[in-house]
Amino acid sequence: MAELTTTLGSFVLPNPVLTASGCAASGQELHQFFDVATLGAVVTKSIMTRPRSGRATPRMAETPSGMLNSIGLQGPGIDVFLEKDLPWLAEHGARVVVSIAGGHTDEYVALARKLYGNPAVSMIEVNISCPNVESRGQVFACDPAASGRVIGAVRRAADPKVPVFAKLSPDVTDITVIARACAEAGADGLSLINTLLGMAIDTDMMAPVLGGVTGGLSGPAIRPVAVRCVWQVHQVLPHLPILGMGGIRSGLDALQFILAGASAVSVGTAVFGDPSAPARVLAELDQALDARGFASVADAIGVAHRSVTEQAKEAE
Amino acid sequence: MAELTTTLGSFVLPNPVLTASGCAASGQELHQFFDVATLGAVVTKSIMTRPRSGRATPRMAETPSGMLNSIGLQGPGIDVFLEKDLPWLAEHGARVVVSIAGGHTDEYVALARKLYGNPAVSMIEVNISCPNVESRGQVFACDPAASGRVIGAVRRAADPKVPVFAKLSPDVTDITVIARACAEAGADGLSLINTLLGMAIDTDMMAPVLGGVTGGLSGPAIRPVAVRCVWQVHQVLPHLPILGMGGIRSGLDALQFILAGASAVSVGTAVFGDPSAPARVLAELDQALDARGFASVADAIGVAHRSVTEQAKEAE
Amino acid sequence: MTPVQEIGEIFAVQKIGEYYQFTVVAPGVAASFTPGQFVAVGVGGENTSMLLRRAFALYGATPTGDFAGTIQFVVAEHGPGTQWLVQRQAGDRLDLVGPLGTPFQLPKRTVPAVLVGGGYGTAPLIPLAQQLIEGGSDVEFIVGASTASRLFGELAAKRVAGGVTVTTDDGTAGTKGRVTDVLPAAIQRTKAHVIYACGPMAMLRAVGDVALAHSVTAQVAVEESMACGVGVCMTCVLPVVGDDGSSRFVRSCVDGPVFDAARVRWDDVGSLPSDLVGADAMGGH
Amino acid sequence: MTPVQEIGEIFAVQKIGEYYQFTVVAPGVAASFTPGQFVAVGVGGENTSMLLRRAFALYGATPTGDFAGTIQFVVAEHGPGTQWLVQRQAGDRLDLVGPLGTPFQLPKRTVPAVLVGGGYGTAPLIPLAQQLIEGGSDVEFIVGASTASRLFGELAAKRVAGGVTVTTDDGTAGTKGRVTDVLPAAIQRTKAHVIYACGPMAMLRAVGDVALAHSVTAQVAVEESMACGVGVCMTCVLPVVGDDGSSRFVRSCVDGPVFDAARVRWDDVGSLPSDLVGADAMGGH
Ligand SMILES: Cc1cc2nc3c(=O)[nH]c(=O)nc-3n(C[C@H](O)[C@H](O)[C@H](O)COP(=O)(O)OP(=O)(O)OC[C@H]3O[C@@H](n4cnc5c(N)ncnc54)[C@H](O)[C@@H]3O)c2cc1C
Ligand SMILES: Cc1cc2nc3c(=O)[nH]c(=O)nc-3n(C[C@H](O)[C@H](O)[C@H](O)COP(=O)(O)OP(=O)(O)OC[C@H]3O[C@@H](n4cnc5c(N)ncnc54)[C@H](O)[C@@H]3O)c2cc1C
Ligand SMILES: Cc1cc2nc3c(=O)[nH]c(=O)nc-3n(C[C@H](O)[C@H](O)[C@H](O)COP(=O)(O)O)c2cc1C
Ligand SMILES: Cc1cc2nc3c(=O)[nH]c(=O)nc-3n(C[C@H](O)[C@H](O)[C@H](O)COP(=O)(O)O)c2cc1C
Ligand code: FES
Ligand code: FES
Repeated sequence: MAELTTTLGSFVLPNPVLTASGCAASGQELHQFFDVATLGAVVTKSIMTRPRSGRATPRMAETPSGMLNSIGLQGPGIDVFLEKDLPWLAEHGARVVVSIAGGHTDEYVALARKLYGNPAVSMIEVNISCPNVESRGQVFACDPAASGRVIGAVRRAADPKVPVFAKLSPDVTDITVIARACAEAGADGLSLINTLLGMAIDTDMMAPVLGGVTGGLSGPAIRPVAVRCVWQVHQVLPHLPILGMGGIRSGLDALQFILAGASAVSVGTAVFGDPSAPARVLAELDQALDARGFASVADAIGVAHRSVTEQAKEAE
Repeated sequence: MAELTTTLGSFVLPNPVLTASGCAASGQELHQFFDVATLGAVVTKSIMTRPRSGRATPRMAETPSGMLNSIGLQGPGIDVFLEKDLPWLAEHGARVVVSIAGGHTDEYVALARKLYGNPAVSMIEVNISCPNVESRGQVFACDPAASGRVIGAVRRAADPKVPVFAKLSPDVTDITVIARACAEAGADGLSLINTLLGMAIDTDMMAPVLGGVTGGLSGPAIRPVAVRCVWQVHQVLPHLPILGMGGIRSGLDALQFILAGASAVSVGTAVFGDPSAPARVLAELDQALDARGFASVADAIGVAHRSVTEQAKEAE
Repeated sequence: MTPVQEIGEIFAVQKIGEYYQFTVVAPGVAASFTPGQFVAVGVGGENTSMLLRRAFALYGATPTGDFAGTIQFVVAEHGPGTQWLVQRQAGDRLDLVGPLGTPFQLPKRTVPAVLVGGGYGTAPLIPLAQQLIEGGSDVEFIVGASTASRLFGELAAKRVAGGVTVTTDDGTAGTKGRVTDVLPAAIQRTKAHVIYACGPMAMLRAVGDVALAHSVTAQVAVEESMACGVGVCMTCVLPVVGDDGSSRFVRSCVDGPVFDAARVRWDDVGSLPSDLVGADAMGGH
Repeated sequence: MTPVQEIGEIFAVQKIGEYYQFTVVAPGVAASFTPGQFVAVGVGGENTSMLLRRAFALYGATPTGDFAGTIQFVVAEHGPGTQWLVQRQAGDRLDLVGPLGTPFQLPKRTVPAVLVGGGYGTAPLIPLAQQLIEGGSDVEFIVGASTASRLFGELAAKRVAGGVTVTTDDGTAGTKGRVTDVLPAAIQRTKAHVIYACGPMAMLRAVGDVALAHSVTAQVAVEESMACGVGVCMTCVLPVVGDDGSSRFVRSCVDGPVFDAARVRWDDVGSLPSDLVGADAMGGH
């Protein structure tokens, strides 16, 4: 029985399987299929300062082993979230990672302040895959300076007891540059990865399928990109905790991320096909660790890097 | 019967379906399954100045609706290519797009010179998804300046009668920036897209599956990313011809690329599952164009942009 | 009424016109079914490239008696997922989640009702009719389709309720025309206080208009493309007017698929009306 | 001997120990088969997430007579692709490409031969034995596996050739030990000039060493992970010494799967030896 306890900065989790932001709402619906308190934590849909309508439909397109979404961060806003969703999660004994999003640095700061001192908040995940209103809508996560600014500001504004993770986009030339910028700005860890920008065209309507024209690609299709991002970042920042995600559907998928350097994983799109996927992935991962003789999750983190380092040594 | 003739710069093709570089060798093997002369053109495996061994095995890993490869551009070198492969293609009536690759700008130039005036060469595709030896191995296609330098140099060195296409990598923050740099450097068109950088970890060996550690992700899994790249580039450079590729397996897949702005398409990974895929895709595309009442391929290029432009107009 | 996830064995697949009627042993889903709800079915089998479930309105469920614990739903061949599904046979297993969604609301007092089904949309109206009739309401059916082979449930409707009017756009069966051509007469004839409808969006909208014109309420079961079917992804939204008079994008998988037609902003489906709650915050994105 | 692509109907699937023997109606593949070649089978069906074919050595092909136009191959359950395959039944259709690869080379003159099969690796050696015997060569078999249930083709081997020695690592059948423990004696006994082998890479290598020690040639059929199977992708390469004495990565799908064991650089499989032709050019990448 491997020890499943893991940590994301100062946040100690009973096990390394979480939901993914935007793929579990605020836990209530999935609680019909499994007890959300049994997960490492619930990661909430990215919340913003004000209510948001989200984008026009259609908002999704199924693609080979993946899907595109253009939800546009529909949500009730932080006040309703604090009043309704967060208390429900606390009552049901779930650990909560609150995902926050904004269009200006000060929006992120305002959100961090609202969460300050709230005992129900175990960690903040900063979704910086949002257009930066201040710079012609360029996505924060695509610019090291903008990423660093937001993360630094959130880290300063947030409760010091609560780890702040930056959630990065894979749509960059070198993700390690963004990772370094966030680390230097004070990020306690990184969530890797958000969706890839993609699109599909309806060959009958001869127009883009999505109301938002482009959308975010997720699911097993992107897993190789996600594992690569975790691998690259862990290689340059081996001591920075990583919450890995991207196409995880099974315990062995999750193990790939842990071996690549993730301390915990989020299960996202898989939930849509199997509402109890996070609980199942946890059970499968537990088995897989035992079968490989790992005494703990910690022992497995980043292990796949050893083989390569050794080969490199031999080559010398 | 839609008119299938299309053009890539000054290169006139009888139809818009080509093979993809590295997925059809130099045509001989696929000729066992269909007549390579019936395709728009055969795009050859990227050729370099000298023979190359390629990387250590394992060189591939199957992933959900995709695959990873780390071949490492194994090939006999340009001289053997000119002596053996190119004549074979010419004898069999195939139009040939020669893909060239290098580690220095002058390698690319040397290759362009070797192809100068060769009647068997209809077009040059410059694979700039290669590490630039002169800048610590950063991939040319990830840097607008380096991309522009290579493309400019090849354009100047190459036979003026032969169009030079730059093949771009999707692993960049903004592909339109690289596209513009290549266009300004004199590229006659763009090939979109090369593989995405990915990796897989063997959960039994607890090490990367690929000998090259990371590899290129291809197949239907990446199609939404490829369509998005074609869409974005066609939007900013509507008059620059695009050879679209990435996960094309059917005629309707190909049509997505054409509606997004591609003048022709390459069929790559699909060949591994179905060696006659390019011929099948062509037949299916022909039907699909007819079913939609297109008089010609040209009429379909970029059509999906109209709907969006119109909506934008209405919004005003 | 909480949904369950279970593997159900196919008891029978019958071809009816252009449709396939599935009877599946799924006691968990059958246990808490109410008319208007749907079931989400996994498609493609192991190692499939299709990640998402397909939604089908429940045609019936038999918690007890013979066929105990079976559910019925009706499948029209559409794309790869339904093509895979209609190739299944008795004995095969299906991955099911259900029952899902908000069912049809029964009238407080027993009042006459007209049930309007378009194509396979008649399916969920059959168990509803039984429920209404057991409750003492008079029920009349209008069953329509583009053509005869796309009609569904005419006989079943006749069996539960007496009055059934059939329409087809091409006149290959019943009255030539649309369900809404015969709906006004039916409302007057039956003195209906409520209309229940399921079918294509355009039909539901037209039914809503007729209902409005006759100042009767219309409960319609919509079809929006769904990724999760359980309320977590926000893909399936429609612009709907709330009790507070302001409009929001609401999830048709949990707040629907049944809506009060008068509350749905049909004109704005597929767009982002600027007066929607939170539309002002969309500037940046 | 050019390969064809055809849809073949499964005639029979028989479970033999841990293996599944497939007989498939595939006249095109059967027509030009030579022992040592393989067939590439599409797995997963429509809308599968598995893009690549799976390779299986041809156990036999019957171009004429009864069972005309059928091929046989033997499948061991391994991962998702073979798991899908072994669930197929008679009447199901398979997407096939074959025959593929360079077959076993027959000796110029008729000389005694020892055929060494490991696990399902015995399969391609059966039709080879028939061919050799028809050619007048004496043939003796060594059939090995880790354990009895993983043995294949012992009876078939007995039927074609007289002498069959069985070995299992755990002694559950035949001599306890490896095929290479009994190979030297067999070479001496039969005065073999050539050894043909198919099985796990480690076994092929060991067989090659024994052959070298007895200065006889060994033709071995290797198994390298393959993406295309037809020679276009370069995933399936092995470091092999060429006639010019220099080594290259060669494609096991077209230049193999059968190689002269003495030419394969077993030590360097899975690495990039610096003396390989073109290894010097790998610096940058
Ligand atoms: C609440 C509800 C009830 C339904 N009841 C029935 C029924 O009783 N009988 C029946 O035949 N069909 C019904 N449908 C429609 C059915 O779900 C779709 O026809 C089916 O999902 C199409 O899948 P496909 O793979 O064949 O087509 P594709 O077009 O390839 O599907 C691609 C994606 O789009 C989605 N999609 C496509 N068309 C629809 C649609 N019309 N509605 C929702 N999602 C769609 C699919 O779920 C899938 O995710 C219902 C849909 C909903 C939302
Ligand atoms: C020339 C040749 C002949 C073969 N003959 C036989 C045979 O007669 N009987 C038999 O049972 N098996 C044979 N194999 C091995 C068989 O191809 C693999 O077991 C099978 O591809 C595994 O697929 P999978 O999806 O079950 O496993 P997975 O491991 O999930 O396959 C994943 C990927 O790796 C590749 N792969 C995995 N293992 C192997 C392997 N050992 N060799 C090559 N590719 C592999 C698969 O093709 C697939 O692309 C042969 C292989 C080759 C190359
Ligand atoms: C429908 C949907 C909505 C999402 N919403 C958010 C979000 O609000 N905030 C966020 O940081 N990521 C969001 N994501 C991204 C996921 O959290 C996750 O990073 C990504 O989907 C990759 O993981 P997966 O393949 O397991 O889904 C969303 C993904 C999907 C599919
Ligand atoms: C095995 C393999 C080898 C490839 N070799 C090359 C190459 O030599 N040069 C090149 O420009 N692209 C190469 N590519 C990329 C393809 O040409 C193509 O851009 C990419 O695979 C996306 O298309 P697809 O999904 O249809 O394969 C290779 C791809 C694969 C799978
Ligand atoms: S389909 Fe996911 S919320 Fe309705
Ligand atoms: S498997 Fe593609 S070249 Fe051998």
